[in-house]
Amino acid sequence: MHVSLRIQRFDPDRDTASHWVEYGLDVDPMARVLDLLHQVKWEQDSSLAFRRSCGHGICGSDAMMINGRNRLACKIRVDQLGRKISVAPLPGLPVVKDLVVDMDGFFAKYRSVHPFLVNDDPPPAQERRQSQAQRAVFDDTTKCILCGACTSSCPSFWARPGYVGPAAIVNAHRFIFDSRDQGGEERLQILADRDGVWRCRTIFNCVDACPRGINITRAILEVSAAIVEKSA
Amino acid sequence: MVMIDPRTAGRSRPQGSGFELFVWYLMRVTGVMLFVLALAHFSIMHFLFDPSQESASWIAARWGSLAWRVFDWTLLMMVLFHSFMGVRTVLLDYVHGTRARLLSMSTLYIVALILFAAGTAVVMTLPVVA
Amino acid sequence: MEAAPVIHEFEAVIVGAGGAGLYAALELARDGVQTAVLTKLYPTRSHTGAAQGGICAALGNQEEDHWEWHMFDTVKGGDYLVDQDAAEILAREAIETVIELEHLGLPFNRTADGRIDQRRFGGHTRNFGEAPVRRACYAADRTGHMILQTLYQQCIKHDVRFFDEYHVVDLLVEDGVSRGVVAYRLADSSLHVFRSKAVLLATGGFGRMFRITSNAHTLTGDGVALAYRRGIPLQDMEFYQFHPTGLAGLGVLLSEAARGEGGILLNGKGERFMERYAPTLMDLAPRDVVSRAIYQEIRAGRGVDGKDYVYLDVHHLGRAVIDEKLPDITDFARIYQGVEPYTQPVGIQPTAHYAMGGIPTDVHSRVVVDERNTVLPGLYAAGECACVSVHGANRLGTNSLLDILVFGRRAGLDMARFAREADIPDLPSDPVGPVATELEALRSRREGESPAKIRRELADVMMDDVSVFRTADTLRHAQGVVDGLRERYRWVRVRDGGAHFNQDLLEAREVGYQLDVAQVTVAAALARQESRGAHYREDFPERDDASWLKHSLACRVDGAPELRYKPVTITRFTPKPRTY
Amino acid sequence: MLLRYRAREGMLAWAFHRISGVAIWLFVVVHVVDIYLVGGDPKAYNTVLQIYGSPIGRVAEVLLGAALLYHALNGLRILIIDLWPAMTVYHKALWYASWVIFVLVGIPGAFIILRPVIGPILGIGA
Ligand SMILES: Cc1cc2nc3c(=O)[nH]c(=O)nc-3n(C[C@H](O)[C@H](O)[C@H](O)COP(=O)(O)OP(=O)(O)OC[C@H]3O[C@@H](n4cnc5c(N)ncnc54)[C@H](O)[C@@H]3O)c2cc1C
Ligand code: HEM
Ligand code: SF4
Ligand code: F3S
Ligand code: FES
Repeated sequence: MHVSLRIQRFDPDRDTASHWVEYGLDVDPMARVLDLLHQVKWEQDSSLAFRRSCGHGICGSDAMMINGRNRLACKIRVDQLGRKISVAPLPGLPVVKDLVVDMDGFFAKYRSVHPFLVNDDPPPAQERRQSQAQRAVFDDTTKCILCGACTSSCPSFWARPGYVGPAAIVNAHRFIFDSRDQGGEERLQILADRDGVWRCRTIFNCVDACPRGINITRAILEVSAAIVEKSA
Repeated sequence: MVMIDPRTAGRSRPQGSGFELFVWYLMRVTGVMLFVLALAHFSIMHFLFDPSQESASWIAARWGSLAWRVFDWTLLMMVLFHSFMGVRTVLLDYVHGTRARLLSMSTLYIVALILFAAGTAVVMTLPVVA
Repeated sequence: MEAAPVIHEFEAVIVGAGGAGLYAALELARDGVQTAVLTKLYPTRSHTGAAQGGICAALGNQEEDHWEWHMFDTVKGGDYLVDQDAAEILAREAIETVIELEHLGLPFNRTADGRIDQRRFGGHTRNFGEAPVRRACYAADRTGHMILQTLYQQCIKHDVRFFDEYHVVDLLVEDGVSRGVVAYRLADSSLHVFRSKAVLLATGGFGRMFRITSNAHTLTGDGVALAYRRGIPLQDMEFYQFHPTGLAGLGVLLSEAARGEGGILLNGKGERFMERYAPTLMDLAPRDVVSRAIYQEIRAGRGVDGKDYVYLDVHHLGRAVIDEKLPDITDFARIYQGVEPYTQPVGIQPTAHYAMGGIPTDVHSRVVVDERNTVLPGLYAAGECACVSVHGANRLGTNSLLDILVFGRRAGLDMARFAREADIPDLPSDPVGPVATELEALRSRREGESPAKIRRELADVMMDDVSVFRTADTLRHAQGVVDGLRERYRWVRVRDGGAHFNQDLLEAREVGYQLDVAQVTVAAALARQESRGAHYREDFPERDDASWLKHSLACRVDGAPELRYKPVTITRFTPKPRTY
Repeated sequence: MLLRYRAREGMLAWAFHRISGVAIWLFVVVHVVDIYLVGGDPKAYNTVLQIYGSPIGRVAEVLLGAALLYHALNGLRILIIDLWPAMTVYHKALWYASWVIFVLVGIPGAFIILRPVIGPILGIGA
């Protein structure tokens, strides 16, 4: 099947602004956008830059805006998109080159919510016990691969890049609701910030974009509720 | 070469903000109240009556009842708080730069105060016409 | 590359932020050693995150289990080429390692009484081979993801210094001492020298030299090739594992957990063919056995519609089990094959998966450079790029995650000791000179062949001639092709001459690493005239302990691999025929 | 940016909510001023009421009512989701439901308000 693939390109060594370049390709309908990008890179123009690694939706490298929505290039097929496909870098983040964006700020926000287990009690000789029900509470948010699709799809984030963003909240949620963790209070305080959970306007772009199917908005609201509860 | 320390890049260490929590919470509380008050108000004004039947004296007559004064005043307070805090959110989203922000926020709050005062004045002080 | 290189100084430098690199970094940070982690990808993109099924330890949470049983399975699984001193450490330390992971926050699935849940996995048995045992600890089918995340989180907690998207392009080894590494920063093409007392290579595997593989595009054997180029031999490179269940055509892995939970393999006629190849363990026999069985079915024309794949069927497990225990891998089938595993079988074929061989080390993860196990001071290796060897000729499922953690941690501990005792070494006089010249030559050549083409031809020949079944003929053919590709590689061109995120340049360089690794693999496979574990020679179908119970060491002599051998350490279990 | 990203239900719901919120706010600002006239200048206020009663005024009121109704219903949707985060799963369904109510209430409402204008045209009397 013949598709027209438009890629938004930008080379900081040559360009002052990004521009669209169109490529015609013959592809299998079951091919993924990543395959198309590879076809361009390996057969037409090897200077095309995009991140990717695992090739099956597990490493979070290749989140990008595909036909106007954030998707992983390795997890969306041509038959889901049609004959006209456009690919652009994640919106709202500084573009380094072609489809590569600067993720440092994204990771800095992730770090800011203390995304690690805090438990100062001396560990027991065996595992810490946790019931299946206790574990189920935060199961969903352990799936995050930090691809950035959610945060960069969020209109609140576009408007105020200081917003800590859904991805960081998801990772805070993963610990706040872990029965073994003791750092929840502090995380809640961090997220009660002006740039914290209150910036979320329940827009749900994040949920639509998340390649791991995480119910991000639910996680955010559970954190908001915990903050309200704490201050009540 | 300047190395960015990824630990500190991005945003400064945030402090919890009670004010934002307060606004978030009250937006919801006033929202629920407005659902009743504002819709009731609109229905009364347009469905039970019709603007063509209404006049200044008709309004004034209605305020002969204390209940209506309380109703209208509550509605007014709710709507002013809710809508100004709502617009504050919108402005904070789209107005960047410290100066522009300061300017827009002060204007907003001043207008809000004036309307609070003016509205209260009307509802409270209007003489009752028989 | 015009600008002068940036010089950094650390007590310890870790190359690679997969499970092995991160665990070592965590140990070093806890010990207060100044450490830098260099990684060509953001740490959470490392391929450890792709591991699905589990990590085994004889916790005995579900049924009786002992580390001796685990050690036995490892040795037998590796077809007795395993160094048993290392295997004993692996099986013993497994228990404390998994418990520590839990303490670090890893969200394992739980038993009804709140302990770490365990499931069955290929080759893991009770009482020295009697029946499958529940030994694999897991977090749904994203165990590797959770390990990678947990370790990265802990590294953040302990303020480890990360250099993300720094591509290591050279090792500084002079006069038999490790002195540091040279890295290329993707963002701006600057070269950085990291001078350091101790260097750990944890760069992962190299499955991308095969066409069908479960490995990431970035697994190109960088660390292994760099070590080899700096005079370090590579051990047991002929042993490359093919995992039985890759998605047909793509190679994306469907974990053994699918069979651990009760999934079965069916040929094109709907027969459960493993009954014939491994009557006791059947579908849960070790990977080399199952992969060969699948290939034999396909050769006999019993593939699906006579094609080169068979079926993995999980539908009888029911939706609840599938959704709770195998959500990700069933998703892969839906997305990449358009198949609904609730009701339909999934087409699978063996996929290049895991390198048993690599950079030889001792049990403290120190790199050794010869048959007498002479240590190269300051250089360490752990993870898939290393070879201790705990996997021998064939790795058991779940033993790799264990290996990267046990020996990653040991590397960290020993590096901390070494950093306290040693002085910071001098740098060579022109540390970046050699590699800068190589990179510049590559970058400035605008005419010539595309590296992608060479990579594709390499992947094809490795898949066709050096995979599950090998003969002297196929290997000689592969050798000729690889040599030809190496010659052509000298004239490849890079299109991107820019200074920002020049992936084009680095990918061209990676093809060079792949060619080195492939060359060694083929040479070692050609030399070993027996069948053992994953290395199956149709012209020598029997295991031959009398002449081949030994590790191979390929050294680079005049640009070509030269093979030497060293003995296997045997402590508890003497070699026996391997049946399942 | 808002135009480049292909909106789905949640984003549309939010954009309409925001637009309607600001629109109602503008009206409220005007409305408080005109109410002020009730005491200050009753004559002028009666003129204002006439404007409200005029055909154009009635169309504007329908728009205002639509904005209010949409905002109120979607506000309720947000509140439901806020109070029971599990409802996030049904956020699209809730949005469609709010449109159903919007139409069921809005059409008769608009008819009542516009009756004096469209009544004669349709020949059903004011
Ligand atoms: C699909 C799949 C499923 C698996 N499932 C299991 C399982 O269930 N159980 C099990 O035990 N094992 C499993 N394995 C095997 C196991 O996951 C891997 O062997 C193991 O994760 C390797 O870890 P590592 O730390 O050695 O390397 P990796 O995690 O691969 O990390 C390599 C690191 O090196 C860095 N790097 C590479 N080259 C350079 C360079 N030149 N410069 C700088 N940095 C560099 C990369 O950025 C990366 O951070 C699986 C493997 C695959 C592919
Ligand atoms: C009638 C019942 C009403 C309900 C239930 C309601 C509910 C809400 C809620 C829950 C929000 C918060 C949205 C968020 O945080 O994402 C909100 C925002 C807002 N509301 Fe209302 N509201 C009502 C009436 C009004 C009225 C009458 C006005 C104007 C006078 C108004 C103006 C606004 C504005 C400007 C916002 C901010 C929009 C934004 O942030 O995007 N609302 N409303
Ligand atoms: S929550 Fe989902 S979209 Fe966001 S970073 Fe994690 S995996 Fe990506
Ligand atoms: S898109 Fe943004 S506003 Fe909230 S629901 Fe998602 S974070
Ligand atoms: S390449 Fe890893 S998520 Fe797409």
